[in-house]
Amino acid sequence: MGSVPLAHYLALGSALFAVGFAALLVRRNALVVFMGVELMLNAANMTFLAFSRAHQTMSGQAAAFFVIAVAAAEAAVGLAIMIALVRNRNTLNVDEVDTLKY
Amino acid sequence: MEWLSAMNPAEGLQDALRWIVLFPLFGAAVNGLLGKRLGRANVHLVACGAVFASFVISAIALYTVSFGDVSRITDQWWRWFSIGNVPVEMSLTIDRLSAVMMCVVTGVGFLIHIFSTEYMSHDEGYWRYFAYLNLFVAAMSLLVLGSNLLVMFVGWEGVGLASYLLIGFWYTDDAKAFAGRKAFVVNRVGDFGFLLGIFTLVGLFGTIEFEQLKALSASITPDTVLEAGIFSGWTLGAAITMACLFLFLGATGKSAQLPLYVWLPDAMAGPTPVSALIHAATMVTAGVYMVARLSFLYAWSPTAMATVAVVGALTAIFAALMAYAQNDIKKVLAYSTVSQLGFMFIGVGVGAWWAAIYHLVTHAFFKACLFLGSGSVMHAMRDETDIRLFGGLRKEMWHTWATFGISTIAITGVLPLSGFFSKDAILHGAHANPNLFFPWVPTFTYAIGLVAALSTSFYMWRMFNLTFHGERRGMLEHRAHEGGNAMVGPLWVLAGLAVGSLVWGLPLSGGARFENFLKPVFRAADENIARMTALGAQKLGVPVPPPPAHDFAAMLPGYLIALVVALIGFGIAWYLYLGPGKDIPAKIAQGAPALYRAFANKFYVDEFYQAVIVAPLSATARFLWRVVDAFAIDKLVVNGSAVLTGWIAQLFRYFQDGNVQRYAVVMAVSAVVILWIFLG
Amino acid sequence: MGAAFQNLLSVVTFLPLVAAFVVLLAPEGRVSRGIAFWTSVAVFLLSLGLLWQFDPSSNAQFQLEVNVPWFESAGIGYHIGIDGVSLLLILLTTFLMPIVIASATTTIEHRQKEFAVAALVLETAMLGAFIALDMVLFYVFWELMLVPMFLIIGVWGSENRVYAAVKFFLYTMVGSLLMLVAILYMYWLTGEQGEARSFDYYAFLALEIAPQVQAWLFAGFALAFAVKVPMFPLHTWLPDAHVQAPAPGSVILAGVLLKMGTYGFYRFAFPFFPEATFEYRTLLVALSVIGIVYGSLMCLAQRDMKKLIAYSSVAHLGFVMLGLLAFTTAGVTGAVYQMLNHGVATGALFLLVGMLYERRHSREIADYGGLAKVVPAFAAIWLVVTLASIGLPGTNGFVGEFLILSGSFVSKIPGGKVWAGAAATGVILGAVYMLWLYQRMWQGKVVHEENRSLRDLTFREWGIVGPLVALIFVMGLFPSPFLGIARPSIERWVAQLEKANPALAGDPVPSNPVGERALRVEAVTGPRGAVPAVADPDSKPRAIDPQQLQQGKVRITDVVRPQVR
Amino acid sequence: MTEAMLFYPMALVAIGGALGMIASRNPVHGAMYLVLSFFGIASVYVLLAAELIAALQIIVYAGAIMVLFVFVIMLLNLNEDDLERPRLTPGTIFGGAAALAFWMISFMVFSDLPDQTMPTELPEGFGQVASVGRLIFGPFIVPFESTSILLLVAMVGAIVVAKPRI
Repeated sequence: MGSVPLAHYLALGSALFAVGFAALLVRRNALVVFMGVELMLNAANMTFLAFSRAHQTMSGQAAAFFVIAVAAAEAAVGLAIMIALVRNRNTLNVDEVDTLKY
Repeated sequence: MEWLSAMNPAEGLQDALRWIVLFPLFGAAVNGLLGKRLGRANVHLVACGAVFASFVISAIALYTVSFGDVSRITDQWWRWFSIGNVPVEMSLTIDRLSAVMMCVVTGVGFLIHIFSTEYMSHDEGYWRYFAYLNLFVAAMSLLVLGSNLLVMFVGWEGVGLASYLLIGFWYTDDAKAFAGRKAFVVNRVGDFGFLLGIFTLVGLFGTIEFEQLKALSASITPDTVLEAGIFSGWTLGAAITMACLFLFLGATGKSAQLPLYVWLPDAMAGPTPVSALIHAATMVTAGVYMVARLSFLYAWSPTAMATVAVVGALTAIFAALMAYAQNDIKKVLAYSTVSQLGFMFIGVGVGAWWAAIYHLVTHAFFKACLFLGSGSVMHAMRDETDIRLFGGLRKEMWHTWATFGISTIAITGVLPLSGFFSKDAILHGAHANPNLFFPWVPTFTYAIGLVAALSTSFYMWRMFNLTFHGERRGMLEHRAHEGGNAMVGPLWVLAGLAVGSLVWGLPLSGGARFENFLKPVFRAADENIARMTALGAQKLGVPVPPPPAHDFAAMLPGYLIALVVALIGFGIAWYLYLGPGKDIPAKIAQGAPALYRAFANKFYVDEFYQAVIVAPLSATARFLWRVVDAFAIDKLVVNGSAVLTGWIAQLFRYFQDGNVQRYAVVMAVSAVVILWIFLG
Repeated sequence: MGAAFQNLLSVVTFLPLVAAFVVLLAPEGRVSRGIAFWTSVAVFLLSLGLLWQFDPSSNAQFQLEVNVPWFESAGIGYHIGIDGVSLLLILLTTFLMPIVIASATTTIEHRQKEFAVAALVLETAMLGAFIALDMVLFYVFWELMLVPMFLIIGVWGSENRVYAAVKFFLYTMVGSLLMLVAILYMYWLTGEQGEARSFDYYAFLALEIAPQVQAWLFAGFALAFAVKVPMFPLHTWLPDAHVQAPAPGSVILAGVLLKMGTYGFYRFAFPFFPEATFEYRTLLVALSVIGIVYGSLMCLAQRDMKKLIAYSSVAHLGFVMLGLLAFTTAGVTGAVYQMLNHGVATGALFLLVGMLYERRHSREIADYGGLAKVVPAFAAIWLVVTLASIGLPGTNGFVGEFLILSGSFVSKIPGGKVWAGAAATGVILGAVYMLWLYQRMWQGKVVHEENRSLRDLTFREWGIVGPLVALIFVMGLFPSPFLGIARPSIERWVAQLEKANPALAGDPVPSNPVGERALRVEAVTGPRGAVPAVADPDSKPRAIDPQQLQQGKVRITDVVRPQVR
Repeated sequence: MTEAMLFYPMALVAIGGALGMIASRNPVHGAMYLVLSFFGIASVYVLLAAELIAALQIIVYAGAIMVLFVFVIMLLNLNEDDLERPRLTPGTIFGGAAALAFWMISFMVFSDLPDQTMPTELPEGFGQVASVGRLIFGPFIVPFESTSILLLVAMVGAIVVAKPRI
């Protein structure tokens, strides 16, 4: 039994997703929240790739490729927002940023 | 009179009756809208002319129904509306009863208009005054002429309005404005009863036309248990009693009987000619007129009859007692009016219909004369009304003294003038008409009536003596002067009528003239009474009492008693206020101050009403507003539900207050729950 | 009937809406005011055309009906039509609107154009609610009324306007939403019981609903309407709304909007749910009578004249509800008439209050006093309107009140005599508070110096209140033309309810067993319908016209009226 | 044998790094833990025969994105006061519980799956640069070009948002 069953890959993905999710929900530092989001994206990628391998088709890898690209874009914009936030509000605490529009 | 009968007035009058109402109404409209620009003479002309025109038509009508071949003329005007399928016609009817009333209303009204032209000559609101006065005549005509209860009610409320306007004529004085309002509101209490009476009759008979009711009343059987309509389960008699009592409540309001008399003394705030016309001669007798109009119904309800008689008797004595200690000349006359109206109600209450109407007519003459006389005195004495300041005015105001004296004789009955006969006709009716159901009523009303007659004689002569005889006690520097012809003329006419009208009441062998004159009108009532008496006798197992005799022989003992009583009153008044006992009244006042105060303060009835009805009502209103409306309903329930919603919203707001992370938590929890449901 | 006339109803209803758009584009000031005013006048004249088209003697339940599919798949149609009652209310609305718009010229001080737009939209909404015979259509108009009224109170009101506007809006909304639920349920029922789901009035009318279900549905409808009436204890939005609304807004509110509630009861709640209606009638009667007495008592405690008049509206509308609930021709006729009367008299009162407010900027009664000396014509008009409001005979108020009270007294309401008697105390209390108000404002001495220089009614103001005052007398003395329009509809309405429960609805028969035969005279028509004649024993009989006898117009010799003319 | 031997340790590294990220107060430490986690994840990608993605994971994520993070953290120059203190609020409790519950549910679901093993045979060049490239520039050309536009927009947007004044 040298191979690992598909379910274990998926379990790893869900575990990473859960941890990222927890970071998103529990942490108050916007940067850490953001890292949680990145982690969740990776968890999704993990699932894509696992199924890609299981079904012997490459489409999952293409999807993962796009996810990484989008994550990069998102990180850029998100971090820019964070800079703007600190500049305007002088805080990174998400509790204090509750004016959804100005 | 040949031309008159050639014209066939009965036909002409069908369209002319409305003009009795319309002339004064137009007069009121013209004076009210344009009066300010018309100038004094024109206003007088319009006002007096309108009433005189009405008087002429009324007189023709009276002539027609007295001597023509019709006893009733109806002017169909227009259909007003319908109560369901009960039509309400705006139609006017004149018969002997209403013709007499109309002649009194327009005749006395005309005289008072004449009087007013001089009396109100210094008032800048004269045009308003005459407009109101014309309005009153129009409304009163409607009241009298109405062929059904609703038209009568229109007039009924209309005279109330005119009365309100005229009592509050000098409205800048808050007390006078209040008096007007009080009159209207107290009358409204009566009108409430009147309305319910109308409704009862509608539910019972499905008609409000007097003639139809009269026709129906002939076949009434009081013990029938009703099966249909809203009175199913009642006996017919009980329903009729209810109608009669409600209507009588209306009469107590308009005619100032217990317990609603309180407005009338205050109504003296109006100009004195108004008091003469409205609050003595005509409007206040509307209740009597109404009961007489519906006599055929009252005849079927011994309870209602007894109530009317007893209330009348109690009012007569009660008001007379209150008049003892009044020092305001108009207040004395006001209480006297209340008391005399009580006599009239005794009359209609015991079935002496004609006597009540006769007293109504004579009272209209002499009381109008008295009021105008008092107005003449006030006019001469710078509007002073306190009789303690008067005295010896006979020398300065001979005409007023003479006419006032004649009228006082008439009302007190020390000499057999009209009042003597009319009042005695009532008293005779009271003790001679048997009452099977309430056997104590004849004795009671007769006894009370005698005491009231004694009191009347006393307070009237007290006032007369204090005003016109003895020496002047106040305003010594002021010289009184008699008014002009416009004031003296009506006084003499009225005094003359007060004397002359005695001929209708003479106890001739075939009954008094007035009695015979009105017999057709009251025939139905008399027949119904006879039927009711027969039924009652059958039920109680007693023989049917014979109809009372009222020829001269039967009346003589009553006359003698009445004369003695009147003379006693006269004597006491002379003794106490002119004769040797001059200091006794003061002694009484000092010796029994509580008693004197009770008399002087009218037995605290106003205060009682204030404490028992008015104050609690306004306290309730304030309580309901502050506690129930503003607090319990609005604050607690209405705004409370808003506040509660707010609280709940606050709770939910926690999840959506802009904290994005919390949104995410909510989303996560929801997603987990959904996953759990679908996957778990 | 030509198509043009068929559409007259729609034209009358939607013309104000069109005008509202035009006004919106027009420049502020004279032009927009003029367009608004003349449009409303034109609408009034066109609605008189309705009067001409309407045939009171027709047997149809509704006339001038138009029924075209709208959202066919959902069973929604553009179904409109009027009966006599809605015609009268339409006339009232179109009559009041020009007056309101004219009075707004001086009373409304800013954003006059927008006010005119709101008023015109409101007019369309009100007229639409009176003509709608499709429940969705009705509901749309019903809710559409809220928006302009909300704006009128909230934008042009006085100091506490936003609170009042929101209160008005929410209060009414809560009730209407429950009604919407009931409508949707009934919509579903139409599918169950018929071949297709429909929002049509007739479809709803034809439903057979189990009594328990009826109770709930009735409650939904009744709540919506009772808030609008407003019935005790759902009335507390009214004083606030009236006090805060500008005078023209108050006139519309009192004049027409309150009638929506009673009209709703008349048109929808009672006919749809007869069994529930009878079940809850005693409760509703009790609330109406309480409303009369309670509203009157409230008036005795007020210091603000607008609030006083608002509470008097509660009492007056209590009368209307009592009359409707009597389910007798007299009572319902009176109720309908009282709706018109209240619109005229209370509308006039609010206009007068607005004119006073313009001069003195106060609603406190204590700030006035003795004004009759200063402005006699104003005082006289006020007195006339006061008298109409307390129902003095000769004014319109009396006819309505009398019919309501007599109609409910003789009705088959359990204990109807007592309820009517209790309601009749409102007649006394009405005189108490209205005359008290009159005395405090107009009689006595002038106590405030600034009141000495008030100016009397201007020519414009005469033009505004004049028609109302004239109408007070015309309607008081000649009610028959007005009542004649509505009467056949009302009789049908009462007959329907009587069919549902003869023991509790319908005209009574006189109790007296001897009376009926002798006196029932078939409806005598003609300009001078003769009094049913009864032989008079005191007069000689006269010849009668045989022709009349044949026609059954006279039964027994009419000695009163000889036939020689 | 080798797959299992590599998978479980690397999975542990990935999860441990993630947990370290969530547990560290200082965001810089968090970022470092995340990089660690990404390396673990990249290793697992290799096991999944996705060499290109694994490489991209290291280059883009662990390299570019995380460096960007660290840059931003440095740029913002946070001091001790800005570090958050762990607090128990309804939000954290429910959030944590939700995450935990999510993991448990998914775990339950996966443990119910049939014990499917990965196929040992893979097509030629599976996960290689060439085959992924053919895929992306073939059927996925439109999304690819869209992504390029997205990146452009994101770049411009980031500049606009982050710049104090344009």
